[in-house]
Amino acid sequence: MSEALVFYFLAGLAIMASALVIGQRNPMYSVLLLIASFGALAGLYIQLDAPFVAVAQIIIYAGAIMVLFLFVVMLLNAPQEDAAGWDRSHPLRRPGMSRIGALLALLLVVQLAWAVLSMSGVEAPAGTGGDAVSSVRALGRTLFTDYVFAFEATSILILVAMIGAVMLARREGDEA
Amino acid sequence: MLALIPLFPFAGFLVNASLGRRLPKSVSGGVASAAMVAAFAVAGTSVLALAGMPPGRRAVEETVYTWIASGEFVLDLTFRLDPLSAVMILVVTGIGALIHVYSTAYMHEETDPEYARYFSYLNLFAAFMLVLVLGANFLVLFVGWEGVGLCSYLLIGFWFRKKSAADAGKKAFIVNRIGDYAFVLGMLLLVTRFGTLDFQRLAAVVSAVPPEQGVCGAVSMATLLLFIGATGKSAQIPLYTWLPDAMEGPTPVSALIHAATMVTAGVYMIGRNAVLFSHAPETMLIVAVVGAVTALMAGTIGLVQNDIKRVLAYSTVSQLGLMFLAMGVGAFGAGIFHLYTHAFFKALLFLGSGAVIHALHGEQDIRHMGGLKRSLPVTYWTFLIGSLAIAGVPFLSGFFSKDEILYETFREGHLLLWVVAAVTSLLTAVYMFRLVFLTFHGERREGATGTHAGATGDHDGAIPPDVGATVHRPGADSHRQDAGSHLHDAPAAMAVVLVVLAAGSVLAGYIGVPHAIGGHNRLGEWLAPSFQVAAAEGGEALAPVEPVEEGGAAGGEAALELSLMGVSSLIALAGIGLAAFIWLRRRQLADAMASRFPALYRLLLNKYYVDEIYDAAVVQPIRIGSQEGLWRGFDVRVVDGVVNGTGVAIAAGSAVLRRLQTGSVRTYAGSMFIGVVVILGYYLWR
Amino acid sequence: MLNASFDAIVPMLCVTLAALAVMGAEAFRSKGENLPIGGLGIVGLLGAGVATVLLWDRNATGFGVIVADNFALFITAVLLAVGVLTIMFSSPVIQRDGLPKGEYYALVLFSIAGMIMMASANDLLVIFIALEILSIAVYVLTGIRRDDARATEASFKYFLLGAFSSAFFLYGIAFTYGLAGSTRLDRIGAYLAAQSMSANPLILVALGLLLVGFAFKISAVPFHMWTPDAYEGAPAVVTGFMSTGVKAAAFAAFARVFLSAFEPFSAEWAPMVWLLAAATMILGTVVGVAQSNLKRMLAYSSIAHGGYLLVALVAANDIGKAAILFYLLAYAVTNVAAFGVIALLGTREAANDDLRDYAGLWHTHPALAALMTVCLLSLGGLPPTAGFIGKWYVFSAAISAGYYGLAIIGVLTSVISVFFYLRVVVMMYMAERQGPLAAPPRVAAVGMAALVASIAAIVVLGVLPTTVLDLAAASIATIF
Amino acid sequence: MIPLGHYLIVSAVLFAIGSAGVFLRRNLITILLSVEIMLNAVNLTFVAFGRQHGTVDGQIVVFFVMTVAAAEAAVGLAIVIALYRHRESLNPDAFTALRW
Repeated sequence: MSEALVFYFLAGLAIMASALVIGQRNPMYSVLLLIASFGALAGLYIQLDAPFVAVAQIIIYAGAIMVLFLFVVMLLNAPQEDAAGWDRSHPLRRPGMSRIGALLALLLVVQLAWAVLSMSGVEAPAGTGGDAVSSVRALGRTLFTDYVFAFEATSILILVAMIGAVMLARREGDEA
Repeated sequence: MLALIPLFPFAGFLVNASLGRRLPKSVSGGVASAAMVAAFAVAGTSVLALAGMPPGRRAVEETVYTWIASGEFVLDLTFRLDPLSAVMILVVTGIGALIHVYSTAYMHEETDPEYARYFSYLNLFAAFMLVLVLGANFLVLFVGWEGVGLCSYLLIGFWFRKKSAADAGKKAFIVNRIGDYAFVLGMLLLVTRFGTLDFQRLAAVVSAVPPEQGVCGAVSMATLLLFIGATGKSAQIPLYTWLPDAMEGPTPVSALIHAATMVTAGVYMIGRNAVLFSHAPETMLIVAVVGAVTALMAGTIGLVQNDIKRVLAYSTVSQLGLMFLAMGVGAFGAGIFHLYTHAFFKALLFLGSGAVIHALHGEQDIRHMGGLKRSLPVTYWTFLIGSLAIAGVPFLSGFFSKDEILYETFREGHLLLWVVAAVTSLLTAVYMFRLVFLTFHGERREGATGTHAGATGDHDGAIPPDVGATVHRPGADSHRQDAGSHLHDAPAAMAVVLVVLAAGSVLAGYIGVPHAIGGHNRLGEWLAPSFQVAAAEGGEALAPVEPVEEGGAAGGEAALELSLMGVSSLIALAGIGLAAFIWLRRRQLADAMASRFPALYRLLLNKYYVDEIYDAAVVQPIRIGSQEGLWRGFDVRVVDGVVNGTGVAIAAGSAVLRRLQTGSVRTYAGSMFIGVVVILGYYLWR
Repeated sequence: MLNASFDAIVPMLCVTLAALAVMGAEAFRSKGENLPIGGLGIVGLLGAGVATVLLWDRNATGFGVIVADNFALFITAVLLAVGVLTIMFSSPVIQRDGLPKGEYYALVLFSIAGMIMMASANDLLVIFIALEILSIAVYVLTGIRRDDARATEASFKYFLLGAFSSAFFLYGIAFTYGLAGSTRLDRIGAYLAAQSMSANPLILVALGLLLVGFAFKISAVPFHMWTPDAYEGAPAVVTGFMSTGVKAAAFAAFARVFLSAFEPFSAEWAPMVWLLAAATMILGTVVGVAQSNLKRMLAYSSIAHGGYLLVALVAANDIGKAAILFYLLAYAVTNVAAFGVIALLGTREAANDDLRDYAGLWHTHPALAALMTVCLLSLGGLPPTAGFIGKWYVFSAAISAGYYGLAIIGVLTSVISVFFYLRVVVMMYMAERQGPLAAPPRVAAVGMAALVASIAAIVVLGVLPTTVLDLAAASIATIF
Repeated sequence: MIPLGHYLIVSAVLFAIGSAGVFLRRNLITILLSVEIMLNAVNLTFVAFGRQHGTVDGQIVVFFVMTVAAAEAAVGLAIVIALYRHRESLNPDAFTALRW
């Protein structure tokens, strides 16, 4: 019972925080709220017997990536949303359009929920958990056997992202 | 050997396209003409070799290599020389060479690079045209088909600085795309149904099944689609409107592409697939009816045109209609015969008109001509011979071929179509001699009638009849001289070509003199094997070509043919007489004599009165009918409307759809999101 | 075991090593020294090419997630060709625009490595990572001219929508994994084959989401909207690269996923792909008619070409499968060359990519005009060029599979499309320029060499297509 | 025990919120955050399914997704900075030079 309470609390927190992220005009608050959302998600991961993922979620996501966002928000002096340069002349750029977008998102939720609920076995508890899932040893072993190629491939990905970020954000005239 | 025939002009194209800008005119024109002459020589020797083979086995296939081979579908790049393609390559290389020579003089006032550009296009055209007629399967034919279309497009718009020329090029292009669309679909249908595009194999496959009823069968559907393609290329209803506009191109181009060769590609294609078309009787009927109606309609429109080249253009459409009529009634030999003779006299007429335009420095309106007989004797006499030939005056080439079409139509029992064709013959004689009389006879009427400029919309540079806006057309040169005194007849290169073609127009018919007048239809016999299923390889040759007019039953048919021949001779002469009556006698005789003999004048006035009645009762209705009803109403509004409408619809759709691309990334995300929701919705609520 | 494992990844390894070498050379070059860095990249690509040839018919697999079957190798060869041509076109452009040489080539090579990985991946997760490698590299390349606001805007749009679409794609992978318990295509295929009788809605949702991800990368309507903007804003060389390489890689993965793992569900996805194909062909062609910027026009043209490829995918018969490969090759070579011409004609200040800039090009740059003409004729599918053979195959595949509607739309749109290709031809030959064109009077030799090579390829593929067609048919027959 | 379906629904809701954010917000940084929300939603799905299958595969995929997210964030933010240098705005609708 308490497990269910914890789940509903964390899920509610994640959803509320995420909803507020996109309900905010100030990007600084958005970033902070997203960190809260990620924290709640980390809680859900623990509930799902995935402690390592939960830790990584906090360290990498909330810790590293979000700090990067915060840094950029502050670097650009966190401008509030502005209407400057917003050309409303075209019918598709009127504000009503964004509400239709939100409506579509609602439709998407309905669709996904419907698909998920019609799947067999959704009412069953989400797996047995236990050592097979939560063991970091098993995790490491699988990562470096079955997934070793993908793991190596991500190194290229990171390298590309690094070159790209440096290239694009570098000031004009800074020659390497 | 066969591959050399298109390769020569292609080499000429390469030389002129790559080096032409730096070459003097004599070299670039010389190279181009030499390439054509060489191609003609090779074609001639090949055909002679072909003629040496036993009849019924006359076919040379030369596979250059296997073009596409995957799975069971194999397609070779094969050239096939058989009696039909032999006729075609001789026409293309022969007339082509003559027109190249003519062009060296006609285009002489262009700058060097332009001159080279002209000849490179012309050579490229010839190369593609030869690929078209030599191809042994649809795909090779299609290479040529698209290639000649492209060259024609480039040549119509050759004087692109003139807006009307650029527009005409565009129009030709758009109309032909519609035809090509159907053509490709037809080819695709054939290849998926029969697994081959080889003409011979298709014929063999199709001949194994009985002819189809209705138009829903694969063969009927495919042939119908192919025929729609042919109507585009050969300017038949409903896709003919580009051809009159195509006259914006240089006149030799009109002669070569828009009279003698390219526009006959549709006729050739049907002849090439005679077996296929014969198995689709409904398609054949459609071909015949479309041909006949086009012939009649274009003939009536030709009556009221005032631009010398436009008269000839409508005449071409009309003559092509006759060829399609022949094809449609199954008289393939007659159709090709007319194609062949038409190539001579129509090329001659166009080149003659070119000489006139050249002499008059770009004037093309026949109401501003007249009396050119004396100053341009060579042009006049050759033009006259061409006109006599096309009018079907006995013992000139057009007589034999047109007569054969009429006879075959009659014999096949299509009486109504025969009447239409006969009326078309009459119209042909009338409008051609109207042209001759107005251009060469009488007095020079420079600018005489060009007074009451009307508000009638001048569509695409067409000159509305009797609306005398003096449309200025740069021919080789754009300024007109006022006096007709120092007009020069065609320069040597042009004159020689005119004379040669005139000789051809007289003599070309004699290879197809019908049996009825003691001749021997050599062309018909020569061509016949091409319209049948070829003998199985290595097997015995087919039974000798069925001798249609021989044996006992021939006696009655010969009599019929003779009487029909008489009728058509009469029609031709009547037409010329009518033209003389309206445009020669009334003007010259009446006006001149009236002043000298007042008494006679009264008499003539009565005649004139009759004339007026005739004019009011017959000429005016025809004129108004064809001008308002057909030319204005149908030609301009319906067909152009559809063509332009398609263009406008696409452009409008384009303009609307591109507005969706707002530039805002959120619109784009919205579009994606809608896509996602729709796709998921489709899968969930299906 | 380990040796066999490595064989399959040699081509992408070669390219990756070349990229690293390029970075190293750039890092250690002394200031002002001009190293032939592009040559280094070409050496790597050629090495990969040799490896590709040696791997042919060996069906090597690596790490269980990479398969070097003939299908993958064919696409690899196409990608390598695109890479070599791109580098050759780039070298004069980099000099001219002052782009950062080392980073540029490294990104091009890394993204080719990602493309090869994507084409040979046998695992949805690896496909996703490869997709990200190539995408991120291409996002950056799009915006590599930081002084150009339009390029940055293009890069941003492409990036944002790309990230958006990859989230959908990833969600599709998640559902697929949830159902099948694995991301390996063979296991997914086995699971789906067992399920094909009773379609679980979640399977269809997974299918739909994966479709969205692929449809975005091949810019199928309605996921195409980034394409014109990104293609117009990016430097022409990069546009040529991404319009061909990304599309080829995405199509390879698309075909592999949908023709192998999701094959049992072809009755479910075929109608949807049918719709996408029809909409893509129509919109690409119709909107292309109204464009006056050549790059934008070619962007719509490349959308339409994606539609033709989808037609072949829907047809999914033997001809259709071979047609995908042949068409990709023909399209890739042609499009790279067409954008190459645009790139070579630009200057640092003026892109010269408006239709009006091509007026009378025949007079000033006859060779470029002639080469461009061949490209455009091939894009328009006029015989005897590579594009004609490709289209012919696609449409005959559609008809023999009974998709008459698609064939009719396809032929119709390609007939219309010729209109806007020929408009450029007409401009080049039959129009006069107002004012002088600020274009380099002479074109760099290496760029010209690349152009001539690609034109030769276009003509050869059109005139002598049999060998390549056979290769394509053979390479696809063995696996699907 | 919480049923699998609950996690999946939470994930679906988060995913939809993320995708709605792309439309609702007119700030580039918030839009990037929305994409991050979407990726996180997918992560939850992976972990939930992984637990149901009783393997670690789902969790491993999450690590890769995090890497991808980090890479996308780095490049995305770099592009945002570059954009901001051109026009002092973070409004996506301010960047509409390329259109039609």
